[in-house]
Amino acid sequence: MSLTEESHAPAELPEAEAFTLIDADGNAVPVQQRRGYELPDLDMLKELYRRMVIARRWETQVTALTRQGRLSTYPSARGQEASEIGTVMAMQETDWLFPTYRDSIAVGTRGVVTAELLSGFRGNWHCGWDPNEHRIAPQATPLATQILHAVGLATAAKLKGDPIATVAFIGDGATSEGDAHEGFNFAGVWQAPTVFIIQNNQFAISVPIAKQTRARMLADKAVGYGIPGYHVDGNDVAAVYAVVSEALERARGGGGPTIIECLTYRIDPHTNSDDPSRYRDAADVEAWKTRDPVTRLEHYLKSEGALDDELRQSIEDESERIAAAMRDAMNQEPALDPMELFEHVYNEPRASLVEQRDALKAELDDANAHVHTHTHTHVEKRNS
Amino acid sequence: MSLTEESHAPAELPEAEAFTLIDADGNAVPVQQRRGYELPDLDMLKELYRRMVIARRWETQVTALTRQGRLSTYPSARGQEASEIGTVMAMQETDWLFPTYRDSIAVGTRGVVTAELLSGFRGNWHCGWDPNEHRIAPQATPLATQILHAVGLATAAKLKGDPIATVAFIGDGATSEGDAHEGFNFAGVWQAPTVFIIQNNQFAISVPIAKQTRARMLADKAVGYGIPGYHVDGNDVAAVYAVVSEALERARGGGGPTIIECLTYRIDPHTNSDDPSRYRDAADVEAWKTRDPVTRLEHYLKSEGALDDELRQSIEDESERIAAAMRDAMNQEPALDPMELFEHVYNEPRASLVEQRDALKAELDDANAHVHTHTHTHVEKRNS
Amino acid sequence: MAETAAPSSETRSEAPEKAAKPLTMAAALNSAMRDALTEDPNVVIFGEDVGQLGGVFRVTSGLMNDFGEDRVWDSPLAESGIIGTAIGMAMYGLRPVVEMQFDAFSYPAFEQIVSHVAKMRNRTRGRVSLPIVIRIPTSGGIGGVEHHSDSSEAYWTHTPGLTVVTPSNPADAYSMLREAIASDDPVIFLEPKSHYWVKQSAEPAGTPLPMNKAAVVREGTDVTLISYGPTVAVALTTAELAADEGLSIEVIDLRSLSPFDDETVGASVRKTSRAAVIHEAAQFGGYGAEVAARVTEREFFSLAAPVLRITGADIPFPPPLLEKYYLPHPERILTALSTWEWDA
Amino acid sequence: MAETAAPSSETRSEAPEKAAKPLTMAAALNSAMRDALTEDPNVVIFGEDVGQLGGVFRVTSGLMNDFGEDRVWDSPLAESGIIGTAIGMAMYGLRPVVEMQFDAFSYPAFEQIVSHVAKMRNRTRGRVSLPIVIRIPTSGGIGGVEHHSDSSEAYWTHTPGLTVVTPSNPADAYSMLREAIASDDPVIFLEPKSHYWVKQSAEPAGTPLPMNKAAVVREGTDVTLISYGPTVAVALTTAELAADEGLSIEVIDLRSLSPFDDETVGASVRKTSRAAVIHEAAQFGGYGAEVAARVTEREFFSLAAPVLRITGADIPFPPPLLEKYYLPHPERILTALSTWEWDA
Ligand SMILES: Cc1ncc(C[n+]2csc(CCOP(=O)(O)OP(=O)(O)O)c2C)c(N)n1
Ligand SMILES: Cc1ncc(C[n+]2csc(CCOP(=O)(O)OP(=O)(O)O)c2C)c(N)n1
Ligand SMILES: [Mg+2]
Ligand SMILES: [Mg+2]
Repeated sequence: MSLTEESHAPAELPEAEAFTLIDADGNAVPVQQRRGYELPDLDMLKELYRRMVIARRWETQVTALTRQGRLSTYPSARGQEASEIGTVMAMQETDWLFPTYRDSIAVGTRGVVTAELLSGFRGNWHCGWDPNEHRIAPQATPLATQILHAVGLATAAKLKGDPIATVAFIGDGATSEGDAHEGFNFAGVWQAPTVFIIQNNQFAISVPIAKQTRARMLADKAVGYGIPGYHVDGNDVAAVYAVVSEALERARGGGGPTIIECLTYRIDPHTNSDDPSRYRDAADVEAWKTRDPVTRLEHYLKSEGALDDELRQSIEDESERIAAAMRDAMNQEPALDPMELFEHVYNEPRASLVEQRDALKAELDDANAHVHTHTHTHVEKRNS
Repeated sequence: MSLTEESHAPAELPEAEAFTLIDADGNAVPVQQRRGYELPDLDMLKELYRRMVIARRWETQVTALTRQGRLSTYPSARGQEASEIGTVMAMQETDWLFPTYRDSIAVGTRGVVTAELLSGFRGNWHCGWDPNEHRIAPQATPLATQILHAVGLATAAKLKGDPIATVAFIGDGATSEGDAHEGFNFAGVWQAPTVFIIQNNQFAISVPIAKQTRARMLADKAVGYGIPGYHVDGNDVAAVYAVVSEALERARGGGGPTIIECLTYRIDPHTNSDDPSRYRDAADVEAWKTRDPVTRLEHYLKSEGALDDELRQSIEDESERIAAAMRDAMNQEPALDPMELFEHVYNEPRASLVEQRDALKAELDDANAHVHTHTHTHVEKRNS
Repeated sequence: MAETAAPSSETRSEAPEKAAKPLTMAAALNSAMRDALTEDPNVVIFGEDVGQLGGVFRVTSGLMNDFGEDRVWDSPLAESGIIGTAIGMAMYGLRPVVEMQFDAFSYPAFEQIVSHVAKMRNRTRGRVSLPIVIRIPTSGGIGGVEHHSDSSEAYWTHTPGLTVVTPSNPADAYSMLREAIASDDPVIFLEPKSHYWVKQSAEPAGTPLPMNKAAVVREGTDVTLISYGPTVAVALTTAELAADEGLSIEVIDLRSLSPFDDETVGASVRKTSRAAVIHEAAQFGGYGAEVAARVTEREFFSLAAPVLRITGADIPFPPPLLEKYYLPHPERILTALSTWEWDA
Repeated sequence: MAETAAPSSETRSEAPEKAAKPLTMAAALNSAMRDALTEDPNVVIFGEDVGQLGGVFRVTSGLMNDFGEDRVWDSPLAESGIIGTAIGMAMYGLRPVVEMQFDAFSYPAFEQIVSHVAKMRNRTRGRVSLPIVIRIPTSGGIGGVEHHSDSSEAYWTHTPGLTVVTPSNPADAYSMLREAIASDDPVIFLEPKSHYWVKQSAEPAGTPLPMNKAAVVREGTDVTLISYGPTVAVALTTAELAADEGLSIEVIDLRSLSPFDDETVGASVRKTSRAAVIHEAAQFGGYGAEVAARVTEREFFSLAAPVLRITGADIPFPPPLLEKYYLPHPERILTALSTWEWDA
């Protein structure tokens, strides 16, 4: 087998209009506007709703705890729940996820528990979960770098004949990085089973999308890689779920990568320490709130008679329980062992690291022994 | 003034068929196939012909000298003369050129004399000419890096209100680099007056274009940047000249950047030390020779009665004279002063570099003084 | 992710009028850019979030508003692109001052910096200079999450063609940034991010020391402590503690990492006959190795003991909750000094 | 641009069958990869021109043909992409061996190498190892044009999480590359390009020395010359010349740059009481600084003189016609040794 084929893809422009199945008012769009996609069935929609409600409640709690100083920092995905949850719910267990710092709720939805999930943002070890257990890479901070990892892992699976796909999240701002290009391009050339989810939340910290690209939309980038590109209403979880599901199936079936731009909006500040009043109008935020992913699905489910008060209450109760458990988890001080700093740098033990570890150990032992005295009293200038 | 506008460009796919004005047989294509472009007038076509003949003769000579070991290495553009010369002849004196190692004949056509032009390939100082005098940046080796420089200079000119444009050459392989993406993207966002000439000579050393991109063609990349993209027959100097001229005018007039893919073929090895028999069929090379840029223009000019034997002979004589002068220039040993190695690293003098320079000076003086004796005789182990 | 230790909002919007009395290092840097923009129309500032927001540390706060978007603007999010276009601008006579948001986010620009910024003047035989200032908020100490606390100085100082400087206080921040912007050589300007909001009322006394000179910031007779950027404060505290014990420490603030001020350091070491260097970066191949090697080369016979290095361990910068175990601190330095055989 | 010193065509196509008797370093490296590909189905090789062409130095010659395009293949031309995808592959159990065509062309991958390759194991608390080998034809000496002769070791060795090794002869090239591929840690494998075509008939004697140990390649009593990669040959010639003068030089081939073999080097320095380190890279902040600093730290009271550094100057690597003035050579080394006060 060779990874590359002589044939090139035909060029096609993505549809300009963001694809929607359930509109901002919670109405399903007419069948002829569905571009051949089916609405997810009601059970799935209920599940998507449940997950989004839980995610939002959980994240609201995290943000509150961050304000109280219990986390070092936290980048919230509020407003982006449809893109986050719609994507990961379309994945199979054997697929791999490559998230960014923004995508904690996607990681949580895939089953990583709070204590492990928030390890890094609490200021503890960067990646708190076992990537192999969950098939979730550590959340990437160096922008766009993770999409290459996703392409590499997908290619390895392809070479081994495993029918899995990888999903890489990437922000609108990060698409300007060289690695975004290299990731899309390698995926195209190697026909890697990778689905790229560009979450266009319209800001890179303070910088609006108009300063990131002159293109009509980010999905247009797909053309330059011979990859199918889609522009999706990223606040419509039904549309996200449908398009991502299709792309993942295509990928697992040997049909190569897909670029999906989810048009959405970051409702919260970039992180807790950001001050969006410096760069955007509160009115814009309000306008986007009318397109809220959770509310719109709630409307739809209600109009379909699929969400009665009882179910709604039970989901809310569940969310509260999860938020409370989450608060408890964060109230437990993480176990910290400074000696562990030296443990994971290499597989092969290194004498010099052992020396440095022992020096720290001695320092700490010494400090313990001399609590309340200055450890430096033994510095004596005997000569000179 | 702000560099970026809120409005985004409309998306349009470049025409698939490479644009040609004078076909491989030397016939002008019918007017209705000219997409609104005019054939360059006969005087210009004769000048383009003259420059291509000279360039090819000159480069043939360089290659011969390289084989004799008079140059460290030389990457020839044989077969690509139409792209190289058509591009630079469309430039104005005040425009800036950002060439790669491949583009020596473009640099020479802009007026840099052989001794300066070949300085680096001879193994002497990397850039032999004064970039400010010729408005030509040093030939770039780190692939794709130069297009960012071109965008930066163009943006500076735009900020200062100077109506100039910059031209950046880039190879097909180099379009895979992150910097290619960043260059195209910054140019789009800042509407920089830069014309990107992608010389798709179908190989990056040994790697064919099919392994660089899955896209239909490289010009398709333009879509992702909201930049006009063109696919041009890079062996037709008339088409190259026409399309580049238009793009440069647009750029100088504030209309922003353009990506032009010139479809051509590298007839010679990658450099003198490459062995193309390891990766491509000689038959392919022969097939591409039938699309030769010089021969086709010669046919056309003859058919138009614009190139008689006398003119042809005079151009050939001129080429021979230039080749001979070139040979002479290469026969002169370059003046080398090792002390100069320390002169240009910084504007501000550095004590440590002066120390190092003086140490080299002492070493060389010492070596001169002790010619035929070993300089190390003064190492005496007096103790220990 | 980028703003772990952003200042309080009052401090943020403060864009002081004059340089004479800078209160914080952020304010001093802001003044320096403001004055440079005012005096030289060729100075431009661009990078990620440096315009509208004023940078994630608010160091460029107010500049876009006051000088307009053709002097100060937000670029696309791509570091190689920022440096690459700055090169082209510098070739056309501009003097770009660009920001890399954190050390680790300068790495995508490594090729442009090492292969072009550092080498352009040399490869063109002095014909093309690149007066570019690359500002980088450097080092740890603010509890930054992963990738936000690197100290990258060893990468830059090993690269011929670059000038690398780092201020440790507001007065130096102002004068050194002015000098860096005025320099025709490209300058890597490392700003210790843990110091942005430390107020310092000290006014610059008289003519500021040139950017390429080290400063003796505390005189002493027994030991020379060589520090720079964020470790100057640590060295000064150490000296204070040591004084109580009768150990007289001379503290040097290198200010310029490349070039290295052999004269000032050498004079001190010849006086004290003992030296130690302190930095946050990993020890192996760190900047301290150069300091130790060159001080030893030049002053071997004055040295009563080997030059010590008190630095970060040879591990990636730790998570916030563990950084205190990593960062050099006065007790650790004093303990290290005590390992010398003082009566040898 | 890439092939200034390509071998003659006979040598090129040579893809030797077994490792026992490598003739050139290129052949030994080729054998090592061939044997690794044969023994472990998870080993894959990709990069620029490494497939069909066999690499610009022909080091991977024949491997794609013999193992197929799903084991050995040509990637798109993008170094960050090569390293980034190798990371993903390694996470899925493959053992990628990738090539950066020259040191300077690894710089676009700097972020992927420093922020991910080096840190992945640490940030995941040991759960994700990256068994990646990054092969880089390093250093000068072949008259390469601009950007083709850098020595990048100081950048990598300062980066915790990386293992950095460099062979100086065919036997080591074989055994060290095998060990690097077998290692679960990421390894930067620096191949001195000036040595690719130097034939060496010496067969590896007995069990090869582990990759992380230095070798005493010539014994001596008066001076320890510390060398690696391309400078081992220079050190040996120097020792030869010095012997004629009655100066007995012990030559160490470090082999492993990170970790550093303190034991072997320390033992030698304690014996000779004098040391010098030789490398091609610029001196300031070069690898030699670490060698000098740590040898001095550990063996200060054994040292009769400061550790000397005989290295490239603090300038960009010179053009081919001038490189002889830059590269360390035996006369220069002997002159440097003569600056020591031998009777001090
Ligand atoms: C290579 C790199 N450069 C800069 C940063 C600093 N930074 C962190 S988040 C961010 C903005 C990213 O915007 P976007 O990609 O749109 O994602 P979002 O935060 O909106 O989810 C920046 C500049 C970084 N993390 N990595
Ligand atoms: C960043 C970088 N990586 C690798 C190389 C080595 N290299 C020199 S030329 C070349 C092939 C370039 O192909 P292409 O861009 O198509 O240009 P062409 O040589 O065909 O004109 C390679 C890989 C380089 N010069 N720079
Ligand atoms: Mg965003
Ligand atoms: Mg090419």
